[in-house]
Amino acid sequence: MTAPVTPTLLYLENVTVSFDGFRALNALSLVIDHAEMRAIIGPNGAGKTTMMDVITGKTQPNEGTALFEGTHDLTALDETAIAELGIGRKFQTPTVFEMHTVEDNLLLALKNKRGPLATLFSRQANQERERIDALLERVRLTAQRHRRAGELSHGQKQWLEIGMLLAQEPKLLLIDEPAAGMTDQETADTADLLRDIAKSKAVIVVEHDMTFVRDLGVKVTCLHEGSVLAEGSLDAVSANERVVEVYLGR
Amino acid sequence: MSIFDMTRRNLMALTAAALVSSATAQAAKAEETIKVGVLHSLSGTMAISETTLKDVMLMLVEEQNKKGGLLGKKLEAVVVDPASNWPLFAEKARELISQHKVSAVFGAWTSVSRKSVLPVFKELNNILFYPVQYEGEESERNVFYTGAAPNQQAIPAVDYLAKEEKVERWVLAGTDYVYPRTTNKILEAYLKSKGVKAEDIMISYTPFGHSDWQTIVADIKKFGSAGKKTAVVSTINGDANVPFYKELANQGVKATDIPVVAFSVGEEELAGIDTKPLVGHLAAWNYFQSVDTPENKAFIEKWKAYTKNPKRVSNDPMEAHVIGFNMWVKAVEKAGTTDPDKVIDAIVGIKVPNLTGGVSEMLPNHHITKPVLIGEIRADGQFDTVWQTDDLVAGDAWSKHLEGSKDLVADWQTLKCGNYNTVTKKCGS
Amino acid sequence: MRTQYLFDRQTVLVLSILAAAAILVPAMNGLVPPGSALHLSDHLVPLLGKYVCLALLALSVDLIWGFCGILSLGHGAFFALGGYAMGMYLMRQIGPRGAYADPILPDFMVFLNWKELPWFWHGFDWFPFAALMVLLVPGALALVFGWFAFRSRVTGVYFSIITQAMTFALMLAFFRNDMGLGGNNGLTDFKEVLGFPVQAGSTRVVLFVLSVLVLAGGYLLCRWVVGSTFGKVLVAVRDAESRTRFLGYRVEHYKLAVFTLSAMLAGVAGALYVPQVGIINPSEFAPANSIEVVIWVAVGGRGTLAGAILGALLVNAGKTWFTAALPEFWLFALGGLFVFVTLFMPRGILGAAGDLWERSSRRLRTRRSPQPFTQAAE
Amino acid sequence: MIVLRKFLRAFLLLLGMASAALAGPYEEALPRFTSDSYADTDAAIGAVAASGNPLAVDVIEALRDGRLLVGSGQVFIRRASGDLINAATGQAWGNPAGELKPVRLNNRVRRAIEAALGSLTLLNPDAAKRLEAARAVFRSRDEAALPALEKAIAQESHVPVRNALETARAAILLSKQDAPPTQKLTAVQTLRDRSDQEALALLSNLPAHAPPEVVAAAGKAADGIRARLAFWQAFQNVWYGISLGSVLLLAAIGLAITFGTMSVINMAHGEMVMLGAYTTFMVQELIRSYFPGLFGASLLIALPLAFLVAGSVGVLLERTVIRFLYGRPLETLLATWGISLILQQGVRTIFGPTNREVGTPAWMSGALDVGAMSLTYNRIAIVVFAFSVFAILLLVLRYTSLGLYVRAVTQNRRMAGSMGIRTSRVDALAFGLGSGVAGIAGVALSQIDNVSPNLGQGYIIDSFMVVVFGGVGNLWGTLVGAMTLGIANKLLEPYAGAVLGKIALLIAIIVFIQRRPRGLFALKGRVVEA
Repeated sequence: MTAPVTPTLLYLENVTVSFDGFRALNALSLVIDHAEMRAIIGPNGAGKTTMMDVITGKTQPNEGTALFEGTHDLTALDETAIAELGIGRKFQTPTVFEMHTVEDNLLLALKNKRGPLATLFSRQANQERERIDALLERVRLTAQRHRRAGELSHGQKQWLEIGMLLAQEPKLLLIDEPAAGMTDQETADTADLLRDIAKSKAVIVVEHDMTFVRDLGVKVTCLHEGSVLAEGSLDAVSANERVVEVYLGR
Repeated sequence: MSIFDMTRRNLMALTAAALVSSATAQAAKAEETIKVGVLHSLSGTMAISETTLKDVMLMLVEEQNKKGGLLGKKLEAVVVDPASNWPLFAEKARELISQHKVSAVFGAWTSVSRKSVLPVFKELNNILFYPVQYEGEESERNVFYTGAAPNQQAIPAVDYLAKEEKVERWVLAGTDYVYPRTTNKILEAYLKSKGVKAEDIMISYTPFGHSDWQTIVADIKKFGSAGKKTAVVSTINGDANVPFYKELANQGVKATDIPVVAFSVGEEELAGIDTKPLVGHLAAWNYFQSVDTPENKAFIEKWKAYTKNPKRVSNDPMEAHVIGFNMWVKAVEKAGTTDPDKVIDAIVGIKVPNLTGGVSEMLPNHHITKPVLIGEIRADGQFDTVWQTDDLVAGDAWSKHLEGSKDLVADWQTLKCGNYNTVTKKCGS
Repeated sequence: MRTQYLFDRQTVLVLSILAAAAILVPAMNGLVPPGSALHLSDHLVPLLGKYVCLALLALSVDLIWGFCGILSLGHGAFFALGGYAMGMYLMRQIGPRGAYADPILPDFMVFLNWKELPWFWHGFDWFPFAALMVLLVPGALALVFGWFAFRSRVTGVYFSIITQAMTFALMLAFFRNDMGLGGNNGLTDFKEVLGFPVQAGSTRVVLFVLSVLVLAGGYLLCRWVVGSTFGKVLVAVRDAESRTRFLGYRVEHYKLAVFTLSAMLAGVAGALYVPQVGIINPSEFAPANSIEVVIWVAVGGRGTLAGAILGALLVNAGKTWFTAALPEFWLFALGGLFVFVTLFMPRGILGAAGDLWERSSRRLRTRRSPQPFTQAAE
Repeated sequence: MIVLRKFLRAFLLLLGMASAALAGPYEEALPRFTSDSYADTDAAIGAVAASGNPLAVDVIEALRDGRLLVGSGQVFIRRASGDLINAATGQAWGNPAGELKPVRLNNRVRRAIEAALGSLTLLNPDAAKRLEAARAVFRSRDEAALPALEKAIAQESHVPVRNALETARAAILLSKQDAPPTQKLTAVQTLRDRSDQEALALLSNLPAHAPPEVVAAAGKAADGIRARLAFWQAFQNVWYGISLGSVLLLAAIGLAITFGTMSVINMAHGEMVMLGAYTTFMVQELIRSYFPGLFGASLLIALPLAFLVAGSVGVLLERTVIRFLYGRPLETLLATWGISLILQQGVRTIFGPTNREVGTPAWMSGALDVGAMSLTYNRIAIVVFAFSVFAILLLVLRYTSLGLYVRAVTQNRRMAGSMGIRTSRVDALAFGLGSGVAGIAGVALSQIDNVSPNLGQGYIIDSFMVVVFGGVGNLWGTLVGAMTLGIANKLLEPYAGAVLGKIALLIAIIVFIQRRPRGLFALKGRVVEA
């Protein structure tokens, strides 16, 4: 990890998104540091996914600032450009290339030249193979290497997608509900994996599973109606009156 | 992975074998009858017009066989379906000639289908009888044009309007394809040579199947209200006619004000229109079903009996096939063989009676002589002949009114040339 | 690793069959005496040649639809443009042998009183230029059209509908005589190609063999493309377009590249088609034609390449048979085929056969990258 | 044979003329009808009209209607009741000897009839007939009619008829050589007030003998009329655009429902329109054979039937094919294309490939003049009809439970399903509704287009363009889309021609979709993206 160019990796200020008058994000501000892991919680419709959409370029905010590494204006870039800057995203429902083998899924995600000509004439180098071996090992899919991704179990798909995210070598990972649909053991393993990743990269995790969030043991931001309701340690946030009212329930 | 590829190979082999064996089976019995090819679309957009011509051919062949056939052999009609697909016309023509070994082919309707099969007939040296009025500008050794050339339809119609209806302003409205384009070019040149000024001619082209005629009919009305008698010369094709006539009727354009003379609207086309508002609009053809001659009466009777449909109408291209078929039969009898070369030489000068009371003759330019009839639409969907030429008119292969072709003549008898240049005295230059 | 894909069993089989066709057809036509049961009559050679060209067209559609999920309902336009480019070359070769003996102008221009050759006809008398145009004209149209469409993420049915509009607009344009391309009659009455008479039997055989070779080449090219990482990206786009984007791939560039390549293949197919059928006219642009191509691919098996070839050959052979034997039933058969295939055989003949095969021997499950297709991507 | 016949005919004619020599001009003129020559018939009409004989109008009207018969040198009128009367005497004629043939007409004869009836019926008690007569005189510009015209003007109290009579007089005066210049100037004035295309034609084509001051006045008046007509021309084009837009709206609106609700690309939509048109044909056939009196109402009767026929075919399709293909829009497209081929060929097999005749009820023919615009009744009917269908559909979608369900399913299928809406049933009904609307569109289109198996094909691409342009899932989008495309098309047509205009429009739509991939009135939000 090279020395940070700017004090913060991701900087959102006053971001507002509205659809036909409905405000999905309402003057949202959020700052993420290098190699920081942040958990985002909040009720349905709080704007968690929309926030990710803004960060990854899927949705253009109506107003507000979104800077990456202090210099890149995320609102002016599209998904591809943002991905190339080093922001990776895992979707709520695992989205992998079901027709491809596990290996090919990782191969496609590897940090390589992304142009059509480059891929048309590319040849697989040994170091790529080693990279893939290592990744498979890390997400525990070595045995599934030649299976089609579509044949994997739900949990395995989640892990494959995380593996793909790692293959991209991003600076920031956005992870939407990684524990959904997982067994307890898998959930715990996932938390371990994320903590491991967060040693070198910034990670934003959106999650409903409070046990999982507690497992992560990181700073928590609670969103409500498109803006930040509370921020701090999980205990501090859980103690917040408003959070209890709108989200955790009494 | 390989199993379906095996299947595929087997299928290929089977298909090839099937094609080959059917070809040889047909070749084996080729010599027992004289075969006549019928090349008309039975499906697709042109089936509307062409199916009838197939039926006529079948009737003519049956009738000839009742008379004892030809050269002591029975005739056999070979029908194929080129499905209104122009490349398929060439493919099926090739099939008729090289696989079925037909002695002559009767077929094609649109110009493009004729153009598509021409090279095949030249290459395989066979005979095509083409029964539809067309744009002219063609004379091929292997083709006999039994429909009208522009001077056998368009020009007499314009003459009639100028004389009888005192028309001074002209709208030339057509579908944008080669027949209207050429016909209108010829008419424009002809009208100008008769002293019609350029501002008294309006030319309008529309796409195939044009259905919204509001603007154009309004334009015609406007053009027609300039104080001079105006007429529309319509080369509008097929399906576009119904909405055109409906719009005319709705905008109150009556035949007494602005008559429309059409070259592509016959009895078959009128069958789909409510003709009451159209009474008085005109068509120019070489034959009408309503023509009152004994020959025509006999033909219509046979036709209705053959199709077992008392409502079945007859039209101009049908008559062209009747003439063409009879000419071919006579030529084969004269030559004593069906060999195309001999028949091509023998047929020029052959005369057969047409259905309108005259005798048509095959000319050295491979066109025929025909009378020109102008008919007004009646309320019952038939035509009332209001004028007809005194004598038969000889078809011109090349128009005298077009710059590029005025020096060309076709003569397959003495000059042996379809495009002889009378200025340079050379064939084809 | 890639060579392993390139010459897998399917490829070897396809190539062997094509090679056999390239040898057997001329032999059965030229060497076997006409009386023999094995003789292939003259009129079947251009017919088979036509099927082969249509198979190449189907292949080009399969490349984008089967592997990238782009359903073009206007691919006939690229085919026709390639055909027109070749047709213009063939027209110029007629020279003074036309009816009006004009050394420069084609007949249709003479009788419509054109005085000089329109600018876009220049150069087509030179074969290399015409050959280049066969690739460039469809390619350029695909590039421009695709650039607009893919950049603004027009996908799925919207894309299909505007490709229909594209080919429809082109059809209307080419029907116009003022375009200077022969209007409804199109281009026809060709005399010779590269100095060989178009109508001669030997030329036809050579054209047939050439078409087969080009089809084989096209097949190999497609195999290579879909076997490369590029091909994997295409499949990724087909199955999860936005995921691919979040991985940092410029999806529009990939789509544009494969769309243009496919358009060029279609153009080549059209160029080979025209001298064999002897005519090119605007009805080749008819929207219905382009839709029909898609069903050939669906019948054979989408996303298998070999299936596209198989489907094109089967449906067209069926069409030839039906239009001769039962003309009234052809449209019922074709329409029924559309419904049947989409409902009961969504993966086509090869897909269904592949399933059977897989079920009977699970052991054959080795890695296979370009997978047959199971479900529509949207 | 023919020569003999001609000779005989001439002889009979001579005979007839000889026998009539003693009688008046009417009796003298009658035999000329028997000569089977248009020139003679023309002359006979003039003579009969001028004769003043009370039977003259009867004869000429009978001639017009094909009821004037000739046989063995004599002329008869067949009354509507079928009785024959001798035209010369006016006496009933029971049993004609030999074959009777109607006198043949051509346009020249029809014009003569019109002119003759014009001057003869200027005083008819029926105002409509008088109006028609005045128009006929206007067209014929027959100087001989001038005295009758003056007399009629003096008596006329009905304003429109009087105006028509005055214009007719002005037209005659302008072309009459010996009319005094003051009268001609008044005539110019009258025509300037009339201010339409025909007046312009008269004013800009003065005969060579016109005095200079009249030429100058006419020139000025003509310029004024031209300016007025140019002004109205713009409205006229917009009207054409609206009426074309209505046709597009009718064709597309059913598609908007099926496409919008189920994202089903129904390529067989055009065939639903065709089924509606054939239903109209069948209804008219039945009415013609069994209830000819109901013909005027045939279209109204056809409407519900067309809705039912096309709608039930739609439901059938949905249940048997389309429901298995939800979520696979491209496959639906192919399957429905196949269905469209089958439906086309099916209709071709049953009804034949040729066009079928669908008549236009009397109330739908003719035109309404507004300013210098001419609005034909059938187009007015289609515009009104299209907007009514649109309004009804809007109400159905807004206020019925089916509409509520359809909207719910359009916006979020999954959620609607989880709320207990039986989405499959909604799909079937919505598909039936869309198809049924296409069917009633077919009733309207049968009035302006071919009723043939290819009818639907002509509209399918245009309808998709409308729906895609307008934006999916929004009826207002379809309305705006249809009207925009219709009007743009008609405004372009005078400049670019029909073909180029259409091509330009198609390109414009392609570019537009690329700017706004979801159309004009797109639904926004996350649901759409999913």
